[in-house]
Amino acid sequence: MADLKKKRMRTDKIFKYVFLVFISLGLIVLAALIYDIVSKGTIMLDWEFFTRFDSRFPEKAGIKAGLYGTIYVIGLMIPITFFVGTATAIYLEEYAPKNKLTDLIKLNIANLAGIPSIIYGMLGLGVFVRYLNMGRSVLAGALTLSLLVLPVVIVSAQEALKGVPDSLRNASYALGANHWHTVYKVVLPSALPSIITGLILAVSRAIGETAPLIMMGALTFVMFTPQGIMDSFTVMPIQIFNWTSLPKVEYELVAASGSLLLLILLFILNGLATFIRYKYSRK
Amino acid sequence: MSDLKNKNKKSWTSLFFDPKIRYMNSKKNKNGLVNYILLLTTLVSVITTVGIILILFTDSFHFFEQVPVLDFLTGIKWNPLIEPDLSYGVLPLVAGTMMITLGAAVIAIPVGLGSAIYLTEYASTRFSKIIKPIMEILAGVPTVVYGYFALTFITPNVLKPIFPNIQTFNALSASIAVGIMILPMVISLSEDALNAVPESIRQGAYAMGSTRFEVASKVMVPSALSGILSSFILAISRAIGETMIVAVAAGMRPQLTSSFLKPIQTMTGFIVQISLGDTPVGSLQYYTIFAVGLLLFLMTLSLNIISHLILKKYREVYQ
Amino acid sequence: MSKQKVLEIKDIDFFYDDFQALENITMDVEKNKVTALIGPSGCGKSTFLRTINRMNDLIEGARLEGDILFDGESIYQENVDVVNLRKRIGMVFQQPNPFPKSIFENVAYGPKIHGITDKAKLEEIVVESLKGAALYDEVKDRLDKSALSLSGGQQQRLCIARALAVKPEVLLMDEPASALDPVATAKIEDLIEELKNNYSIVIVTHSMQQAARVSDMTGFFLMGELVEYDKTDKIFENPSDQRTEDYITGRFG
Amino acid sequence: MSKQKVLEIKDIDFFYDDFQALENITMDVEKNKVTALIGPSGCGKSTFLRTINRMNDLIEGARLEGDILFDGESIYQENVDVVNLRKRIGMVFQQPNPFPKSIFENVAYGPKIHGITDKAKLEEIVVESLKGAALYDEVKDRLDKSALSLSGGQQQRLCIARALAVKPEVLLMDEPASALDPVATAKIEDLIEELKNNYSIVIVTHSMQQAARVSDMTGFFLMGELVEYDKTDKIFENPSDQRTEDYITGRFG
Amino acid sequence: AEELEGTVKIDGSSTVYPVTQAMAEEFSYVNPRVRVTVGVSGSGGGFAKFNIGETDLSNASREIKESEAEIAAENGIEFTQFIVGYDGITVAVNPENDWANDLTVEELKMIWEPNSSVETWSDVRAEWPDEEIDLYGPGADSGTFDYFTEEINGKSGASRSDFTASEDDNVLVRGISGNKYALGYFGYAYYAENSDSLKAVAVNGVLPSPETIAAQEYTPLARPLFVYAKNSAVQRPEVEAFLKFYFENAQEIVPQVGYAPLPSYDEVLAKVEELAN
Ligand SMILES: Nc1ncnc2c1ncn2[C@@H]1O[C@H](COP(=O)(O)OP(=O)(O)OP(=O)(O)O)[C@@H](O)[C@H]1O
Ligand SMILES: Nc1ncnc2c1ncn2[C@@H]1O[C@H](COP(=O)(O)OP(=O)(O)OP(=O)(O)O)[C@@H](O)[C@H]1O
Ligand SMILES: [Mg+2]
Ligand SMILES: [Mg+2]
Ligand SMILES: O=P([O-])([O-])[O-]
Repeated sequence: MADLKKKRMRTDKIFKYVFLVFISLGLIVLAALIYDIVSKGTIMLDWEFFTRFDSRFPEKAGIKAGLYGTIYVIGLMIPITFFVGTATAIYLEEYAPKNKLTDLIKLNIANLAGIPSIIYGMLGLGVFVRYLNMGRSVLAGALTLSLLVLPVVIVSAQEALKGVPDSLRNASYALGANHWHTVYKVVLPSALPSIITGLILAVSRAIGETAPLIMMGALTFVMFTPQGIMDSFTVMPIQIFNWTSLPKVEYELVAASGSLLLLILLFILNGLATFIRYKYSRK
Repeated sequence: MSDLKNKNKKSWTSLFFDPKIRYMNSKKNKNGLVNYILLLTTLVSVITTVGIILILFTDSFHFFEQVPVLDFLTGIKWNPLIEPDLSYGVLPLVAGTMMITLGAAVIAIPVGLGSAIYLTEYASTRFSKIIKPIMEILAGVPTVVYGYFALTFITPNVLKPIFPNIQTFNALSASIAVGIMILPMVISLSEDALNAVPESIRQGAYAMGSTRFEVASKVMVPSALSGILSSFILAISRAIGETMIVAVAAGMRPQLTSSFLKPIQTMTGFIVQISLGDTPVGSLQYYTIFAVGLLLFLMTLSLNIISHLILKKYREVYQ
Repeated sequence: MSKQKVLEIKDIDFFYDDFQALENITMDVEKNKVTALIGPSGCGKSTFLRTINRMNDLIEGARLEGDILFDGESIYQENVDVVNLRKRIGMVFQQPNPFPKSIFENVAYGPKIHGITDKAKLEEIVVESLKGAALYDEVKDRLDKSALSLSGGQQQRLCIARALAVKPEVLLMDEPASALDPVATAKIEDLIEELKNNYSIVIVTHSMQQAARVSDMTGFFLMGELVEYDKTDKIFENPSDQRTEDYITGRFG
Repeated sequence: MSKQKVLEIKDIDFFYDDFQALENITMDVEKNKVTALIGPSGCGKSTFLRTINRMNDLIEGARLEGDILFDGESIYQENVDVVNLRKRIGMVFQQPNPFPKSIFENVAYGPKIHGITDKAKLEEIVVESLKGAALYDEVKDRLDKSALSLSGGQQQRLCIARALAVKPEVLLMDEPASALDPVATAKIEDLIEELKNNYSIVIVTHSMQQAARVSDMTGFFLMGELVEYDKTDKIFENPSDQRTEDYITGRFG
Repeated sequence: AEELEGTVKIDGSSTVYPVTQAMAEEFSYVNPRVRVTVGVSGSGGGFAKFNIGETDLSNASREIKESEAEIAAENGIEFTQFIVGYDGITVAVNPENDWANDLTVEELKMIWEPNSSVETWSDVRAEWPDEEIDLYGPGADSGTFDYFTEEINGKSGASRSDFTASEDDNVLVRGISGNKYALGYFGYAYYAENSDSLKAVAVNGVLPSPETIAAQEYTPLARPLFVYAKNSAVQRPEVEAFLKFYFENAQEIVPQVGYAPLPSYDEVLAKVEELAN
């Protein structure tokens, strides 16, 4: 009996360390990744990196076009996904009846979340670029990325709406509010922080997406910033990808600077999401 | 007399709208328009699915007019581009995809679940609160960056010392990078699933005199199984679909091999290679990517649907 | 002086799908009185309360037979405007459930959705309602602070103020003090005492003591039935039904 | 006959971070008796109960001063084996919390982790514990069904059976019947009556009636203090503290 | 004077890309309001877009194929070919490779022909190591691939297929520099930039260099690089200006990138002038 106790305690200890090693592994990799990027990325990084366009001289290459392109595409994508994602989640959680059709729609959305991003690229190429004749424009890129992250945004918005206690809905109804009022004035504001957190995390994924935009044909050297949503564009990850394929080895450092910039952007976005989450999770 | 009695009267709107809503609306102000706007936005995701299916099927149709489906699915040589002996056996690409997915899963699943258990059962809440956003950063790192990390760091600095004859482009470093990429997803979603197990069940287990490991392994994990499994499945479908990491680090050589030290090509790797080149619209080569895309789509779709059916069985409903 | 009936409950049965939660309930609720409903957990008190403002409509598979008259008119007719009904019959819940908005916005919510947009008018209603709920003095300096920053007892009074702001005729309260400490409970009970001058109140409580303290009439529920309904004094001092007596004296519950 | 003390609580203070939830509690729990703890919500009853099997260890920032002796030995020493302590001091919670496993597996869980692997032996313990919790007859034909398919009352008795299966010496119950209907409550109360032959029981309850019915000793808590602790009859008929009297007679709570 | 405005869309060869990119960059300093985009999708990919009118100019490292020209004609697109300069496709091996210093065209053919039986270095020359030869080459969309297969294997596009194929020449560079037994080919610019980690192999005894390429000594792998222009686009002032700028500066910039310029661009410039009017 005492032996058994010892064994249980030992197992408990061993696994504690195994799990600790596991989680450290993730952190070590992150540290290595950041070290790798920072050590290479800071060599060529200066302020002008942000304000210059790409160049055939690595020391003169800048990310302005990609930065603006990313801002344009993401800036267009955010309102689209926020609106469509939130509205869909509201429909599914607050309006849809519990029937087979609703289940099917929910299953469909869950499935879309698992579809490879490159397939969305094919969809974007086929529908937006070719069929709707938008060309390789900011709009086509933003729409493609919107469709890509939409399932994730919908699912997280659904969770956020589910998290709103029924007591609030009941309180509103008991005051004589109708359904839409209750949703719009009570449920939605309560769920908004979580919805926005989910959106930010989805956006930070979209910022790094490369494959679907390559698929669409956004791989371009541009010396200008987009002036409208029908303009051609490039985005940061594509510029990074492009630099790594250039003959001069110094471009590897330029690419690292680009990665570093992306990483910083990611830090800011995640920090924002975390901030919102903790600020509003305190009840 | 009471219309509560007739509440379930059938009408076409009851197919799309919960009949309850009607009772929540005043005569004066129905906001009926809103209902339809919401319904319309929901159609976006339905249309997306339809669009994907349409595009993939119509364009692969042209491919399968020229290449028999069976040859495509069972052929063991993939050479759709370089003459003279073109061959369209997709198995090398499927095998490459499987290798990457397998390797990534072997890394991400145990490490991810272990980390999630550590965070919920062992670590202080403060530690967990710090770790979670950090993990989310890992999840957001652009995959191009992971790709170059695999190529310029993992292979030369980590793998080369262990396997001196590893090639520059190889399945191993790519699958490790993919594993790292999906790790945060496994951690984060498994942790959510573990946290969703009612605290009362956890306390019940401790009150029985369980050690932490017993609480975790015998009560928490089984109770959260459906959520944990779905995190695995989502992560696996992400691994199957990952493109840039394999395009950068795994090489571009479609071959049937069991060695992780050699270059391979995955289905996504092939698609992006062709789209980088932008093969002429209308050529057989162009349709090839849609055939591969269709297969990829069907693979992830069936993975999702099968897992959905399995998970339904495991799902526990707590009061 | 003859008593005025504000609610007439006429032989109602209530079902959750197949489960019958209420059976054969008939009772009249008098105007400007406090009516308490007591009984062991699960006997149907809350269910009954919710039939009065039709909150049960929200529950799928719920079904009612019989009728309830409010001010002499049936509330279960096809053409009854539920939204308006709920405006006239307010409700306060067991757990304080303020909206995660400012104190002001909480109280102004009801008037706003019912069409009052005038700022001054709104302000007037808010102040008046907060006073009515005996909360004004405690919060007057921080109307724009989040309602969640209030204590439990204050939150509950805020919920009462919120209900008052739409000027209901009847106030339904489902165990409004069960989540509160004794001091807060005492405040709510004092408030009920005051409110009954202007409102008809139906209150569900799990505490017999509370029922005895605040109510004029008491109904005792047991397993979906209304066992006894009478003056509160009568119920507590000389119940006519053995089961009531057993319950009052703590033989179960 | 001298009374045997199974637990001696010696002047404990308990803190959640800076908040002091218990102050100066001293009391002895007698063997094979039922000790009831009553008091208004938030007074610290649950907190106190959890100090006895050190469930509070799980709460971050929780801190205890003073000591508790179990069978004459301190349970707050460095070298105390908490896992073993919890085996000897079983606990049943307010909400039934069966594991999402089969009925059999729920009861067998404790014996299994404590090293019993023999199938026949396990089966014997499960049957015995289910009988002990007066549940066996109702579930004997479906031991392999999910525990979640049971009714609330059955689930709670299952949790009691689960606790009995590890053969504890003390059984702590935190409002074990508060989520149950009167019939199920009556069953649990009968069960407690039976169990006290073999176990020492400490029960928290919000129902004074229940305390009066089932317990031998009663402690009255108020805002973290143990106001009065005495024979149940004494507490309910002739309390020595005014606050106890006020609470019992329903002047608050 | 009125500032020039408009858009010039270019796509195509990765070999020509560095030149056109340099031109676009320099041009945009002079004409900031003209928006020049340069894509990379290989010569074949470039023509695909060019032939349906998606682009104004197309970079190419080989001449347009008849089949491609037909598509352009069907779409009513008339075009003009301009030579930008000369490249020498470079056959490269790992610097640690101390045996293969030069290869004959026949040997290259042996290695690269369809269904080649060469598996190891010793299959090429018996005295070379008996180690598996690891091959790298551009993808099938690439002009380099077309030109190389044409010159070496005798048929454009015909090649063995079991090699690592990438449109991204750096993939090839990385692959070769990472394996002692590797061999591959790509445009000279990529060799010039990576001469530390690569070793060029002489073909028929001649090593590629700007001089040997310009002097037409590096045969048969020296080849012209092209820009194709849509005639109707050249009528647009911004496209005309860009092309003029291109060839006025080619003399200077082409060698910077690592290719050999034409002796004189006067003729080319005259052709642009003629098209514009
Ligand atoms: N939404 C529902 N669906 C099905 N059954 C329900 C529902 N709500 C309540 N019931 C059942 O109806 C019966 C009466 O419930 P009700 O909530 O009215 O009791 P109560 O007297 O208010 O109890 P308590 O004092 O615990 O609040 C109970 O048996 C309960 O389980
Ligand atoms: N985990 C915790 N952290 C901080 N404070 C807590 C925690 N748990 C309880 N408290 C506080 O300690 C006090 C005592 O709580 P406890 O749960 O012991 O009361 P109780 O008498 O069991 O009440 P109830 O009858 O409502 O269950 C309360 O003020 C409560 O808010
Ligand atoms: Mg109730
Ligand atoms: Mg408690
Ligand atoms: O990109 P290419 O120059 O090889 O066509």
